[in-house]
Amino acid sequence: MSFRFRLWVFLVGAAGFAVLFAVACFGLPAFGSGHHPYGVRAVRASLNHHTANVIASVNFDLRAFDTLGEETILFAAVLGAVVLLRQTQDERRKTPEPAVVHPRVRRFALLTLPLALLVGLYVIAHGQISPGGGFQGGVVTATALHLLYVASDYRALERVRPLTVYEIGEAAGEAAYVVTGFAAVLAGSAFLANVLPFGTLATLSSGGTVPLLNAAIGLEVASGVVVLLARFLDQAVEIEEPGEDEESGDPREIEKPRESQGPGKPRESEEPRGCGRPKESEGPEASGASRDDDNRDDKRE
Amino acid sequence: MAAVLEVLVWWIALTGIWLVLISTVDPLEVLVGAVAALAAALLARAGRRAVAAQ
Amino acid sequence: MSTSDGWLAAALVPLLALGPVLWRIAHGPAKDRLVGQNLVSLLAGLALLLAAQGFGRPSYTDVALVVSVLGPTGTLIYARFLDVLPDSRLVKWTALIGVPATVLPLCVATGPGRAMAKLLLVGALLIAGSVVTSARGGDGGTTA
Amino acid sequence: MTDVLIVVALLLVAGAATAAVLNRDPVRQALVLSFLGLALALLFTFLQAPDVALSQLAVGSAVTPLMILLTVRKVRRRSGNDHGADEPAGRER
Amino acid sequence: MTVLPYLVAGWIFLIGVYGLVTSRNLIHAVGCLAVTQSSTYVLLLAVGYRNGGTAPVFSDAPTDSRVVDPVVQALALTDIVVGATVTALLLALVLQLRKRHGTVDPDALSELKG
Repeated sequence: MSFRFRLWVFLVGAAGFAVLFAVACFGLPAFGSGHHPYGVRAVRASLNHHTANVIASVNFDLRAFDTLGEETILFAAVLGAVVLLRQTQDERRKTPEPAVVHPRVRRFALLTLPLALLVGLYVIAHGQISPGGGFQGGVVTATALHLLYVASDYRALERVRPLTVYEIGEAAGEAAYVVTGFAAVLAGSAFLANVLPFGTLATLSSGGTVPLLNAAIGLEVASGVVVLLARFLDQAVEIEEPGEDEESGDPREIEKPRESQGPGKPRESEEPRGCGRPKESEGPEASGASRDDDNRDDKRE
Repeated sequence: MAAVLEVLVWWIALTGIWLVLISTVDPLEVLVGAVAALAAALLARAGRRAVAAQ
Repeated sequence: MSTSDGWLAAALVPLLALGPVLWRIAHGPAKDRLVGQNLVSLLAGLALLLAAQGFGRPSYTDVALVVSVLGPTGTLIYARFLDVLPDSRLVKWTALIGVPATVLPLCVATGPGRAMAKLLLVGALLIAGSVVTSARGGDGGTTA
Repeated sequence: MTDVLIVVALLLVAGAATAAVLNRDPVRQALVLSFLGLALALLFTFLQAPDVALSQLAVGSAVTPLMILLTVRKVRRRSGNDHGADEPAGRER
Repeated sequence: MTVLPYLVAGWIFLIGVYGLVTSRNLIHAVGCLAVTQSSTYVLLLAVGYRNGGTAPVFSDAPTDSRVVDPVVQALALTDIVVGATVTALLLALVLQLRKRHGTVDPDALSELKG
């Protein structure tokens, strides 16, 4: 299918869609109108279960089984990405160069790191009370960890990020969700029914199983995103394909990883404001080599 | 000793921040906050050491 | 115009400022794009703080809190990959003037208490994040 | 007043989406995408959906752009051999 | 105002699909897919909005206040995070394609018949 033909197919389809969609829009109830039968029922059900955040209640109580499905999609997507991005036999690992980071940026990142983690945990823990929950908090927590990559370089991140733990964490999150569901069955109710005492509205212990499921999702999402980003970082920073940089064996001479510029952009304007100096490094191998080896093992499972 | 002190300072500061973030204070809230702050404090130290190790 | 409408009208200011910033991000040179990215999270944080007060929902402040933590992170990630962290007086002074001009009236409106401390925390994070990522000499590091 | 905010945010989102598509260079697109993420987060807050705003913010501000940038780096690294020549010498400062 | 949000959602969808159709770079196409996805969030939340409503979070609002529809918000919320991981999966596929066929241009790939 030629480019031109494809464009024509799109234009015809888009025109048809645009007309039908516009007609449909004018047939919809006006924006902001008041009739929401499901919303009203969801709010009532949520307040019956003493869950202040109705969205969390919909996700983890009314539609908890549906969320299990969503969680499984997430699990499968992470698994798929991990399989696709694993290190193949013809690829080798090199130690990434240490990065030059301005001390001010480093201090800022190191100070924000625990704060961001705390905010992530806060968002997870208060999912049933205030806006937030496992999905959002999990991503914030995972991002917090990557402040270390910003503060220094990939090797620093790897030092505090035992990947196996996060891989287990992801599975544990998924498992905890299912186990909570079966606990309800053992308690003589339906799968994922809310069987715990509901507590008082707007406290941390309110909402029965909602905070537990929230925590499970938080664990899963945080670990999943960490694993995902780890695989992408491995690929972009450490793993080399055959034919990539074959002219140099010494990791320190490899200049290619810095090739992140778009083509044809003016280079002069983006000169770094050189204040950072190359590190008085003891060489990437000194601390990198041994860690590199045991890391390799868990990549090859 | 220095390690304990570092984590302790972080822990106290972060627990304080947690108490700022929450809307109502009750014992469970404080407990969860203390645990979360401890985790963050340990990460703060681990992160600083990981960066300093190079 | 009620008080809450006033707060929302104030939130319109940073929101409208995002328009030109989008233009710079989409069309400007590399340096401008990064400055724009930096400015976006700052302006969005301010708009969110004002909107939280305007809607009378202190819990919306959580969104601004997350912006203030993740915004500079995003900027630093871009700086790492684009190899540039330009100094920008625009960002710096927007932060140094805009954040107090927003947060202090909000503090007066909320009154003393934990809510106020939270606002101050968000304000401090916004200022720190913007200053660190925009001050002269902030080289984002060259490689990973 | 809320309506005005919603309209402005909607226009920002529409503009950002258009810009994200029309910027053909993935790195540049990643920057516009993170703007789109923030604009969406603002829109969602004005539509009284802070939960969704948080979700969009967490994903859109750092994770998605980071993944796109990492992919670009990996892809360019191999085709980057022909770029290597025009590296300015003093960039490592 | 009564239909503007819906029309904006439709516009985002169309422009996103236009980008997908005309893209010469799979990474760019994945970005366009993310744009297309966001149209669904805008549409869902626009449908759920109520004039004068506030968020259905009752920790700092009275339980009888007028609220917007929580169901559509719950739908959009999970979809955003799951969508991000699916984006990651697609990017991983792009990297695999790059590895196998040495290109990220979809047109060049269709000529390979691989």
